[in-house]
Amino acid sequence: MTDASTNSAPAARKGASLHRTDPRTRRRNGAERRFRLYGAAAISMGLLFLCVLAVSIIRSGAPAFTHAVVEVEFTLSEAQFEEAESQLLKTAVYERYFNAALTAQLRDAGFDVAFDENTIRRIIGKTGGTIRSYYRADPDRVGESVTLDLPVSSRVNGYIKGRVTRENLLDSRFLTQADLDLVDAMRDRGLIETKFNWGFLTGKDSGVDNPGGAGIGASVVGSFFMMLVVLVLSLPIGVAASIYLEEFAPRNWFTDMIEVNISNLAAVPSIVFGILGLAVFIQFMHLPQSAPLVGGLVLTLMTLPTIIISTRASLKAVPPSIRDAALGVGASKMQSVFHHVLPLAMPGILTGTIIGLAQALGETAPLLLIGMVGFVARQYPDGVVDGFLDPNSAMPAQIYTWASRADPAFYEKAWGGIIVLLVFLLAMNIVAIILRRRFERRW
Amino acid sequence: MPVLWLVLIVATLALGGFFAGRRRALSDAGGDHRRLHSLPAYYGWNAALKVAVPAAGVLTVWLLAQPLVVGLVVVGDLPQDVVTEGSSMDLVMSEVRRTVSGLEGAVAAGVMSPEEARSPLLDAQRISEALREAGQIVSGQLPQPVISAAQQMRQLDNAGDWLMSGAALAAALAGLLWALRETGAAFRARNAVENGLRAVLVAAASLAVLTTLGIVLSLIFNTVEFFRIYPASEFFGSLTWSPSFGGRSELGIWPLLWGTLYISLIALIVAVPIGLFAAIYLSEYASRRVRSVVKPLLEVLAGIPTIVYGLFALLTVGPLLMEVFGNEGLGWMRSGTAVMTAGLVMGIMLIPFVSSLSDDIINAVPQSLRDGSYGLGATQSETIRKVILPAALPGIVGAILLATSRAIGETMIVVLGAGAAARLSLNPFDAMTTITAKIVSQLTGDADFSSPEALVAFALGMTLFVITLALNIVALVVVRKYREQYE
Amino acid sequence: QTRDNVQVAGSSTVLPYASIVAEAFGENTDFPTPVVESGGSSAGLARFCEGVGENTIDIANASRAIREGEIAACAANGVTEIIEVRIGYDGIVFASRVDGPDIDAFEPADWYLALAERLPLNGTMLANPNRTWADANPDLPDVEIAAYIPGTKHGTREVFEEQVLLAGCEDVGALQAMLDMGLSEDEAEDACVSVRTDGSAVDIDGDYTETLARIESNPQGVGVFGLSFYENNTSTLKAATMGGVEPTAQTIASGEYPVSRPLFFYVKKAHLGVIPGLKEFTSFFVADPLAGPKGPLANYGLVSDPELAETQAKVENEITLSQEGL
Amino acid sequence: MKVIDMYDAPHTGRTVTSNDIKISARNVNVFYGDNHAIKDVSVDIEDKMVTAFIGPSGCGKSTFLRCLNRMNDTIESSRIEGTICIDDEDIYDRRVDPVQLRAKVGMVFQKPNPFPKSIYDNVAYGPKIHGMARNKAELDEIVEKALRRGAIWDEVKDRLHAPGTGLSGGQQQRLCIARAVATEPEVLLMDEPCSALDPIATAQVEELIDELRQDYSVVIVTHSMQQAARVSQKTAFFHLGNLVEYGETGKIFTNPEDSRTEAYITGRIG
Amino acid sequence: MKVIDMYDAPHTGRTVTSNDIKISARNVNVFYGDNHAIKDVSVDIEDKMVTAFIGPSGCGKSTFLRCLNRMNDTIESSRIEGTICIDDEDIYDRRVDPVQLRAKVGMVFQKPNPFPKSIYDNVAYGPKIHGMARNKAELDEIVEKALRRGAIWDEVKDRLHAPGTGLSGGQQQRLCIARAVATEPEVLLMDEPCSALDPIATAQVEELIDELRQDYSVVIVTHSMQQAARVSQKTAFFHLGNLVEYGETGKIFTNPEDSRTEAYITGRIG
Ligand SMILES: Nc1ncnc2c1ncn2[C@@H]1O[C@H](COP(=O)(O)OP(=O)(O)OP(=O)(O)O)[C@@H](O)[C@H]1O
Ligand SMILES: Nc1ncnc2c1ncn2[C@@H]1O[C@H](COP(=O)(O)OP(=O)(O)OP(=O)(O)O)[C@@H](O)[C@H]1O
Ligand SMILES: [Mg+2]
Ligand SMILES: [Mg+2]
Ligand SMILES: O=P([O-])([O-])[O-]
Repeated sequence: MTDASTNSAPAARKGASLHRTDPRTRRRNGAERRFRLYGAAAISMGLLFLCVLAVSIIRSGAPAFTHAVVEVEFTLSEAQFEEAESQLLKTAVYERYFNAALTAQLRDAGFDVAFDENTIRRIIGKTGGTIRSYYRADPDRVGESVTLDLPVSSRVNGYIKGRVTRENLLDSRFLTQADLDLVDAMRDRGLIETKFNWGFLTGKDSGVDNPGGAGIGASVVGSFFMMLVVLVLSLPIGVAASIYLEEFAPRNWFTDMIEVNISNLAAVPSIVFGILGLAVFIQFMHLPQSAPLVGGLVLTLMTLPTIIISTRASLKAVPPSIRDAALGVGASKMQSVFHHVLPLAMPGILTGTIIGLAQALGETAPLLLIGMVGFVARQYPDGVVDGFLDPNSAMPAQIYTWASRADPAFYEKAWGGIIVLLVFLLAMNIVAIILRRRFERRW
Repeated sequence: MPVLWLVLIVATLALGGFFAGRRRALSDAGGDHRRLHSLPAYYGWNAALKVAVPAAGVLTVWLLAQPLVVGLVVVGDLPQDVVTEGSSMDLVMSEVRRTVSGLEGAVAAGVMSPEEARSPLLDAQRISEALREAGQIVSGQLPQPVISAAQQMRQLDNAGDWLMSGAALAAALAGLLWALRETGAAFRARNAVENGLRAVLVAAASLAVLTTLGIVLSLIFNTVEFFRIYPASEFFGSLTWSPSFGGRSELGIWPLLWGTLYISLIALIVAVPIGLFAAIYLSEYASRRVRSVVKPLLEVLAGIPTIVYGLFALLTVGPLLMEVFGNEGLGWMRSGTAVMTAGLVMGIMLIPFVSSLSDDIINAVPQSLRDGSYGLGATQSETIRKVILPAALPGIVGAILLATSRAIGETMIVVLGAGAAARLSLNPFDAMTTITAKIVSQLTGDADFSSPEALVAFALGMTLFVITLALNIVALVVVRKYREQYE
Repeated sequence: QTRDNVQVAGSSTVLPYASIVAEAFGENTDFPTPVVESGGSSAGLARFCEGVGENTIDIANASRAIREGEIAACAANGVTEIIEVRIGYDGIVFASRVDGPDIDAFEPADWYLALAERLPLNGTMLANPNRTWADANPDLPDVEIAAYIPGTKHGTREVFEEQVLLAGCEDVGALQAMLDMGLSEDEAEDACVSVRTDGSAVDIDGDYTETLARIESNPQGVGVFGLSFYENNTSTLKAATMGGVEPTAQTIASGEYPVSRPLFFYVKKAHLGVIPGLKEFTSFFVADPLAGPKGPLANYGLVSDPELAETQAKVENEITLSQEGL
Repeated sequence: MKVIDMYDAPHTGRTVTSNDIKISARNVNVFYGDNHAIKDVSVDIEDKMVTAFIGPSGCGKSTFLRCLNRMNDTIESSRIEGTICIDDEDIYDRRVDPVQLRAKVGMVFQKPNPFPKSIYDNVAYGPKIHGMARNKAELDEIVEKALRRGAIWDEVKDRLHAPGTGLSGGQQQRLCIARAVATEPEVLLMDEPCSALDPIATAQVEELIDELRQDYSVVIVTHSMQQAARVSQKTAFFHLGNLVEYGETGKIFTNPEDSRTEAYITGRIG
Repeated sequence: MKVIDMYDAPHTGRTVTSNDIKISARNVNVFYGDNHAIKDVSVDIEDKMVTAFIGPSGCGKSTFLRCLNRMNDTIESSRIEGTICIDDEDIYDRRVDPVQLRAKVGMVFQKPNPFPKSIYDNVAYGPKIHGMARNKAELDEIVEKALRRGAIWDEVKDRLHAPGTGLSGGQQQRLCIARAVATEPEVLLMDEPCSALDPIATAQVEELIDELRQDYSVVIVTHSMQQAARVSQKTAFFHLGNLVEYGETGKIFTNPEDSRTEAYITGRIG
């Protein structure tokens, strides 16, 4: 309030034209415009950050969705099968057979590039596991001539995608400059082609020396079961707890204590929830290790405060007159809450759920302690119960492990995994977002 | 009877109870539900609950107790010498249990007749054979006592299962009878059901207390252990944090605490204004269409895994800041990882925590308050600042508290963005680290797990817990003081 | 529900190798793929020592040998029989960006002179005045010191302190100088390994990918890596020699290259024969086709143990730590 | 009509002729924090009669009214002392279920507060939770009847599914009246039900009140002496939290005992 | 008497005496979605006079009143056609700043809506944003004066810092009146300002209106014919969204032209 404007202001206003804004109003409108601008700027800033992040995620992650494969005709004789199965490391033997077959095939094709079996070994990825399971799945295939699509090694894959170039490649036991000649020749003949990598979407984790075989699918399933637990437990429990505290609990030091406690739980580092989960669920309750059920329980505890805090805030925001109106016609407290207050508080509850689940979905640290981070490459669960109880990983854990692996090919996988995670997140939230729009109203 | 079946039967009974209770109440009122105390459905629910809750209780208790009881009986009958040196009864018992499930599998697969499975002549040879045939996993040679114990356990389990089914069904039926007997036109079914519901609400609220208790308990022992081997005066008094494997560590909390506060502060300085202004814009200025698109988009920021933010800090923001504040620029910054880097990036992550929830709360402020203010010739921004925000204060404080909590609990961004240096400095362009980051790193580190370097993680966790508790009490008091209850 | 898989936890350094073996174990046997958790040697051992039983892990990976205190803690919880299995060695290499300045030949002394917090100069301890590598060793290029070293949580840091800093400290005679100045042995050793905090040395609490990222954003940086990590990233990194020896599997196995450490895993004997596949997995891990010099582990960068055969025998006979001690 | 005890636990042995005194309040004191809003009020409200509460703004009429169906329970700072009996049962007894009490004692609030739902749902809500309708058709009928009694049917019959909050002030007030009568309470508390109504609507509501009186008791707060005189048989005059005078409406308006009452009705104190 | 330009661009030759017509509405139509709430209403409201809007509940009085200071802008579903000029300036003109308009044309709403702030802050809010006080003392003075004019000073002078929402219905209404007068608008729109007030308070507010009339224009919506007759000089009768009749208050009440007006004031249509 400046002196110039005081006291004289109303007098000056008196009878002034509405079509000409007086100086004070102009100043206030300036403030208004600025305020509005801040709002717009804040939003643009948020969206800008989102865009930058999205672009960098997509740019780094998109290559994970394709891979280069070699198509090879291959016959495994009965004797070879027996021989391989008698070994300790059977897969290595299959791999050798396959590489030999490919070498022969390439020799027949008459390439004018010099190569040997070692070259082939470096070009082709780890294939033994795939081949063995192919034949084990249907032993009749032994002896038949089959055509297999097998991925090339991670570095050749990188070369084809442009991540590895002849300039930055130094000869190593993983790949040499000379090998690339053969790769180029094979590409010219169409023997190597780039395909959509379904295996990435459906597969499970692989050993660190086999980036080509790594897939996010199994951990998507793990995350799915975990989020199911989180959603089914944290939303009802969170809402129920909030309703009790906000609508029913007497106001005393004890409920104050609960209130403070809940907010405080939100500030507990997530890894501490992991410590708790390990102690309570695994060591005390003997639930299985590395299981999505336990992960879900731990994340539920972590998500609860978020949901409770937002639910309470939105319950508080419902005007008391609504409650009075309901009580006045003879509704019980419970009825007034469930019929009137809760629907009006729904947008905030759903927001809490969206944010809480988003946080839970992306959380790694607590999973570290209950054994879901690391190498958990299990088959898909056989059923719903196994889905909860069988060891599995989760998307963020998978991404985290990939990101720390030495082979740069895994780096790309990690970003690809992040894309999958974000798609999962959006899919998970879409229902809540639509519901929230439905419930929004002004009164 | 498999548990699933039992559950299904109880569920059916509950459903039946629902209709029976309803019917009975209605018939007692002569078919005119206006003469009932409560809505007919409440009588149904009352009956359903009285069927389901006792049965579920019996079932849960039984399911928890039976393995214990059976285990005790079997253990009691086992000869002492089956537990070999270095092993434990626990392991023997898990072997017994595995054998039991193996036998079940073998019988189910038809490789072994039920009689044979019970036969005292059954030996390890035959079991391994049968199990292998049934496609079960076999490990080693089973000692004879284990096999007998397994057979005994099967029998007990079997008997127990039947008893359990009986007990659960009896409980369900008793509940049903009880409910039907009390059902009558004047019976206060709504009150009964609501009391049940209220118990559920209380239980849900107590879970938070239990969690807190659990956290305190899971931290306290190791914290005490830590203070036993490392002086508390040093922990709270020393200004240096330098753990070392040689056992000459200095583990002062202050640099970490300072880093935590500093980074959180910067994150909040970024997130709160942006988030709040975004919320205001969304709820007060933006059209419904814009709002319904932008809000979920901003929420994606909360869902991006923190490792992405960490890398973003390390690879993008850090170098960017270096260009301005680094040696080539103002010369305040020595490396890309700094409090500023981590704070900025964390702030971005926290935007939706502030914006989304605040938006909902602001939106819930009654229109009549806005009208009142506009009617006095206030501009929209004056209305927002002076009327709406104060009215929405509890929710906004809640949102900010949530963001603060998240900032304090964040690790990945700190590790990648702020560096790992524990240092007390005022320069926001210095590398620092936080309590949480150190909890994680000491917990997953390589120091001997019973050494102070590892145990300090628990003490740090406990201290942080106490500090945030104080913070929350302050917040509660502030909200109480400034809350403006509308209507 | 009874557990049917082997549960492993521990060192993040051993994790890559364990993952290779676990994957192969799943592919080559009918047992389910073991679960290998990450989380650090200490955390792994802590869980290992929580007791015996299904709800505890069977194997702990460690990038260092188990300590006395830990053995005692284990025993207190009933974990008395522990089989120690050494799977090979991890070389520690010093590398910089392939297109960066030629910082490619170190002596331990260079690191000591570059990173020590304070140096004994003219009879007193003075803050380290060296700003560039050339200050530490005139043979090195004149670029500012920017060293990314493992943080204090990492076992590698311990190895680095003992085998590089302390060795360097002795080599240049600083240790002796300090003792002459009247410092006790402990104090002197402390001074040898305490690292400057003025920003020339940056602790990395994350993993090697983080170190790599830092070096990518600072071309003059020098980082500390595991051999296998380095070998997988030779297109970005070039390793320096240490004491004139190039870090390779051969030089490390032969002991020529001075900086390396053994990797272990620990098996709970009580679980053998009880947890399906545990015994098989243990033998599988150390079998020649895997851990041998031609196996996938060596191919990935593990320096295979010249005494692998003894380890195999130990696993076969389930020799525990206490029996070894006898 | 329901014949149920209000007490949670059934009790026996006491029968009361409910025809005389419906509500009896004894030494009621109400505090809002430190503010002593109702001071030692004792009053007997008769059945099948209309009782009017009059008094200057802020004297405690609404407060006392809200005590009668325990709506004051919802105001955190408020505290009540004394006893209030309805049909000789203490409504502040531990055993009383306030829900049932409120179903029996309906209320129209001073500020119209429709639910942010459709007009239909606003009215149907009470009957629904009290199970007053067997089916949709019956419910429709109840709603229509209530809206008619609330003198608002004609205005809203074409927009039953429009939100109740989109009505004009007077329409909202009548909607709230309709909502309250829809549940057929035995006692109806009306806090200035006609404050926003035009004379015709007022007359219709007064007619309703008269009609309700045949079966129920009605307590009405009003600022209009004329209205009090027109509709009520008994009148209570409140002043600064005290019940100054209570008696036959005719007597109060023609021959008040207390000087303050006289001053008020002749327009000298406010 | 003021002589003002109507437009931004300087022009000459035309001067308007603002003493006659303060507000002139021409062919105003208002829609709420499909609901045609105001139908082609044209009316001239004179300066320094009190104009009363009467009409049955739901006929559009509040709606029309809200058009006069563009409060209808805040209702999403509403749409307005036609022109409304204040001092010969079209208030729906692009150049008009609704904020300035509302400062000039104050409003008391039908439902009292105090801010959830202290009583003092409720009243001080307007003067503060308009910069009407140089310092705290002046502000205190303004607040006290406004509360006195709102006839509520005595009741709240001891609890100025208690929340405004903790007042009784009638007190809230007077608080809102005080809040509106505190900003000294040129035109004051009052939507049933006395609906919850007792006769004395009503008389005090009517006195205030009379006092305000000396300098400003007042438009008041009321359901009380007596009140309209007492305070207003001009009366407009609305019915079903139409402005049926507008003229001297005396004439309207004694000798209405339209049969509907007559029916209404004699209590036959509602
Ligand atoms: N926000 C709204 N949305 C839709 N319709 C509305 C809205 N507000 C009012 N109406 C309708 O517009 C018509 C005029 O309403 P208005 O509030 O102007 O009546 P009124 O004359 O003020 O009546 P009262 O004396 O009852 O306050 C009514 O039919 C009403 O239902
Ligand atoms: N929620 C509340 N908190 C604090 N004081 C209150 C509250 N409600 C009412 N009061 C105070 O209690 C006294 C009585 O209020 P009450 O609402 O009963 O008055 P009333 O007779 O209904 O007046 P009106 O005719 O204006 O509605 C008043 O002084 C009022 O300020
Ligand atoms: Mg009142
Ligand atoms: Mg109106
Ligand atoms: O994870 P590490 O224990 O090997 O550092």
